[in-house]
Amino acid sequence: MWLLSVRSLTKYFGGLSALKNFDLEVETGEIVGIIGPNGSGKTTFFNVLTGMYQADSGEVFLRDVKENILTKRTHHIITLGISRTFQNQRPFNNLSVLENLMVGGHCRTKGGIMSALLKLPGARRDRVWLKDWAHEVMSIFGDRLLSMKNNPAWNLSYANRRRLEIARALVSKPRVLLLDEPTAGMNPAESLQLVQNIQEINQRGVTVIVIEHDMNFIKRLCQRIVALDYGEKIIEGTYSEVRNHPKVIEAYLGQD
Amino acid sequence: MLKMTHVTTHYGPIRALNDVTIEVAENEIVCLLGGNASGKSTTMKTILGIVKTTSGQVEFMGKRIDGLPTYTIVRRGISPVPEARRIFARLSVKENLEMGAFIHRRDPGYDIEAEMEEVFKLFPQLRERLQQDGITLSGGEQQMLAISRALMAKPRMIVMDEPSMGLSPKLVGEVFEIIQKVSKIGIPIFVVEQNLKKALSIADRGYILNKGQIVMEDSAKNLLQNENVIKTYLGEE
Amino acid sequence: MFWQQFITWINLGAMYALLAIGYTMVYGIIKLINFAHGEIFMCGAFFTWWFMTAASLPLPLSALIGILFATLLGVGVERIAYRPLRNAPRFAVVISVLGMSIFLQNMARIIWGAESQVFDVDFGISPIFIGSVIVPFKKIFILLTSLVLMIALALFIKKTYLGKAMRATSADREAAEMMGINVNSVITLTFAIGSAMGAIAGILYAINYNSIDPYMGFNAGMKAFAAAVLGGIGNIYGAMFGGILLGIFEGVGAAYISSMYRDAFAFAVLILVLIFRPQGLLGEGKSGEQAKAR
Amino acid sequence: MNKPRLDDLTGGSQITTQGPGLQKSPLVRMTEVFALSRWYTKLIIIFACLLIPFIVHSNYAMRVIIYICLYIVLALGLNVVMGFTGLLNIGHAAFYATGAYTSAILMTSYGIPFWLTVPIGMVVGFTFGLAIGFPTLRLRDDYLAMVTLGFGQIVYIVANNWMSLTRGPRGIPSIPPPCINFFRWHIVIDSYRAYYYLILLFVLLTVYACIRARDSRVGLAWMAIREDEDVAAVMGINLGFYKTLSFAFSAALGALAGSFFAVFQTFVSPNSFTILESVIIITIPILGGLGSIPGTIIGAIIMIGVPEIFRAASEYRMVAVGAFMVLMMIFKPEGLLGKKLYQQVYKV
Repeated sequence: MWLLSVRSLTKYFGGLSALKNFDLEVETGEIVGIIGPNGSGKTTFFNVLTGMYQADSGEVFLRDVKENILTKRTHHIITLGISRTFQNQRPFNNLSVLENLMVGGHCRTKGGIMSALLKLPGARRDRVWLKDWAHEVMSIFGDRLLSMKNNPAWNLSYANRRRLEIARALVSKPRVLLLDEPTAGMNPAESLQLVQNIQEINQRGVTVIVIEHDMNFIKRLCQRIVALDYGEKIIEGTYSEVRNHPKVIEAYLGQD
Repeated sequence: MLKMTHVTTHYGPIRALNDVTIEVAENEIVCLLGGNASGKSTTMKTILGIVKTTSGQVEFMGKRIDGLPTYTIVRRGISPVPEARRIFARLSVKENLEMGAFIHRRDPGYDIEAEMEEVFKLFPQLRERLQQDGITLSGGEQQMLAISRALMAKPRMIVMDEPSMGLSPKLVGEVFEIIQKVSKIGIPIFVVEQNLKKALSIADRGYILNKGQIVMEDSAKNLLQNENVIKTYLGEE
Repeated sequence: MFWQQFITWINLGAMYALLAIGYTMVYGIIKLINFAHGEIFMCGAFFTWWFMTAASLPLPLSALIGILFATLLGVGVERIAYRPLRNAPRFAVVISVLGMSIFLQNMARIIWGAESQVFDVDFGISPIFIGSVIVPFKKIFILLTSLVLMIALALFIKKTYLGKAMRATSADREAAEMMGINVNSVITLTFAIGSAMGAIAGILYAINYNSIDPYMGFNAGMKAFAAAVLGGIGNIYGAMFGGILLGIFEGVGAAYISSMYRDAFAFAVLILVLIFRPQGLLGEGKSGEQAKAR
Repeated sequence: MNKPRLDDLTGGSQITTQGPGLQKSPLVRMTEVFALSRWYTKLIIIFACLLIPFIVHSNYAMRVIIYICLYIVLALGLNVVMGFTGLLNIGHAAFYATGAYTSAILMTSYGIPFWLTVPIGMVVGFTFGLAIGFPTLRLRDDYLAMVTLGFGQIVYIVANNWMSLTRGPRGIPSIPPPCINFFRWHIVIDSYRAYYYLILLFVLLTVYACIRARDSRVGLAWMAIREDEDVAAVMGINLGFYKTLSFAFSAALGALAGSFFAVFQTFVSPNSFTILESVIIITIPILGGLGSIPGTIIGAIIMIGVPEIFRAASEYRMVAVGAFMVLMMIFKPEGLLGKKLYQQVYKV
């Protein structure tokens, strides 16, 4: 049963195609890896999916959502259940870890300026709930975030900032979690641990799509892998299928 | 000519290069290979002084160049062909070439017209496009312009960052042929590349970078046959 | 009657254009607005007036010294308010340059007094008749000077090595540095040329209205900025075109709508252009990079 | 009962999930106790503020203190836009003018009591804030600064020229003092002491509103926009709505200060609302630390109080303000009480 269905997605940047007729169906509960050389359109795919870029053509459907989600505004897409992290780490640096996570839960709470000024009980209840929920999400990563929760995000180590971004995305209760190079800058032990964390998240029902260039990480984590080159899907399949496919080898190593 | 010894570089708290040692001798094509985010571009930026070293040193022609501003390093004789070409979009092709010759603008012995003729011998297409804006060129032509722009500076050495990036496979082949031609003029070239097979087919020696560290160093021929090279790119079987 | 007014508008427009060039050049190279540019304009006029009255030098000489002083001031603004903040958030730079502008304006007020001063220049040449239109010589002088300067600048940018280096730096600073261009000196040069143009505009403005005051830089600066934005900021031809267009807009607005709100027209144009066409009339959309949709 | 649990990570089958969790974690209880104890400290501060007129007898000193309070309201309002949302506004005096003119015109021409003109002024200010908030959807930093500067100038020019409404440069004189009629009590606010209590009430209201807003979901959204607009949008924050709201909220507080200014001066003219006024207001949160409420209050005390002490040097006040802005940005961009800011941008 598909959860996310991408149909012939195309995106041009000044005449160059960053994505060309990209199709992808993601099943509920899967972990899908996306690989490809630099500039092959992986991050562009995430950016289009979350509404940061406008696609030139193509449609994306999410189960239980009737319309094409590309027609939605950026801030609406997370409400539907698609949440992401960023390749070049973008936590809200001057906010504390807890506050970062609470921003992630923005779309799951209510309360405007009036209820804030008048201290209406609804908004307060939401806030209490959100704080508890953020603590729960932090506990996925053991004590690493919990012990730092009142520190500003820029104070965190590199790996912890990656974890913070994942946690922030999870607070929004996503159905699909998009991870953009989660292990960049992590050491092998940390990325091994991250595999377990992501698997745990996945077992709790979150479908994961992960962009990664560390092939050993992909091998441990993903059931299915999609390889991109020049914005086009060259193959999808299991790790060993993709790993040994001549087109993938060519994309990475070049032609003879 | 160029010698990087035990260079470590940081972006803020993140270590991007770890104890990298690279050497380029005269009349050599040396390539630095590695997958995404392995630190290739950082190496290039470190040579050019855009990124400062935390430890280790970079020498060019026997003199230290680390810590110098980029334009001084370029004036010493290292000409860069930057990643994604970085053609000046609203300057004409001719003006782009003149910018390449900028460091010789007060040099009476430098004949810009003659120098351009030399470049046109390598890239005859550019002559027709002389008055066009840089941005109107195709990707392949832009790459040629970027290389000619570097040649205009009469460099002692050329450093290239991913010349094959964003080009179609056919053009990639052409670009590497050009690199070989340039090298025959007698200019050593240091190429940072992702396209392993193509780069090694023209290079004399190669280094393989993984997670900011040099993991292998050998002649191009040996590297091409080494199975472990593929593993650093594509992971275990 | 219309042509009489038209000449006045064009005149005003030419001065806006000269001033707008400074905004646009600086913006092109460091992607920031030089809020202190209006004060350079004012200081150029005041320095000239000072040398004319206090040292009783002739106008051309005092103008030359005035331009020199104002140019140094402009370069100083870059050194103090911009360079230490090169890697700081834009927010901080804007505040710092705004502070610089307040500082200069009030320094001028303390040195030269808050009242307006008479800037008396008599060319001794009688007005010229073109058909039924009477044109005072000073208007022709202003128009010609502005035109010559604009053409000279256009040639400088187009033909010389340094001019090309300036364009290259504004297109891609890092790549320019890779060509061996010392970006810092190019930035200094840009501020110097922009400030000199601004100072000349200030002197012409003073010749036109025969009066100067320490607050003249603010309004003129805002309007010239509006002109630069109207033409497409970062584009020198855009600044020239926008300046003259704004002069006409303002004149038409004052003549046919309401002269009391003359100053408001420029601001309204500025806001409307920024909202609806942030890349300006001659811009290519690239300069609207920080003007994001959504 | 419904404590959030990790098993519910995707929110089950519902797309929108509401969290009704009522049970408090020990931590939440602890912060509540902490906040309660803070109430006592707050009460002490308020009590001390109430006592000030009984300690200070000089009329001049009272006037300075009233001005400090007035600028606290103005600066806290501006702090919402600049400190919380990270948008530059160099036209805050326009909102200030809106409030002042609304109160002045309604009280003199229509005889509407002061207490009614305050909310009307705030609504008018709010509307103006919405109008100026609109360009913020597309502009940032220096461009926005220019637009707000232009907006402030337009309001000034209109106030100067719309003779039938504002009497132009002649201003609106003899604004009656506000009075409280409560059964048989009839209190006219016309002494410094009475004005002080009035502005103190406004200050407390503003501080309360700012703290509530900051600690709410809305405040968090504002701060997320300040940190990274694009990421904030991806995290589900409606940029247009929250930016405009922040401008409108700030404008309403500016108008509140304006209303007080009108009755305190008993005279309003466009000269009180020039660009320099806006610049002085800007320097206050910068000095105190952008985003910090106590910082802004201390900033106002220093920026308004100190020049009054050195009255002889008032000539140089604006020069000092300008130099101060430059130096502050170079050496201490986070201000006196602001948190150490993250500035370095790491690119990988």
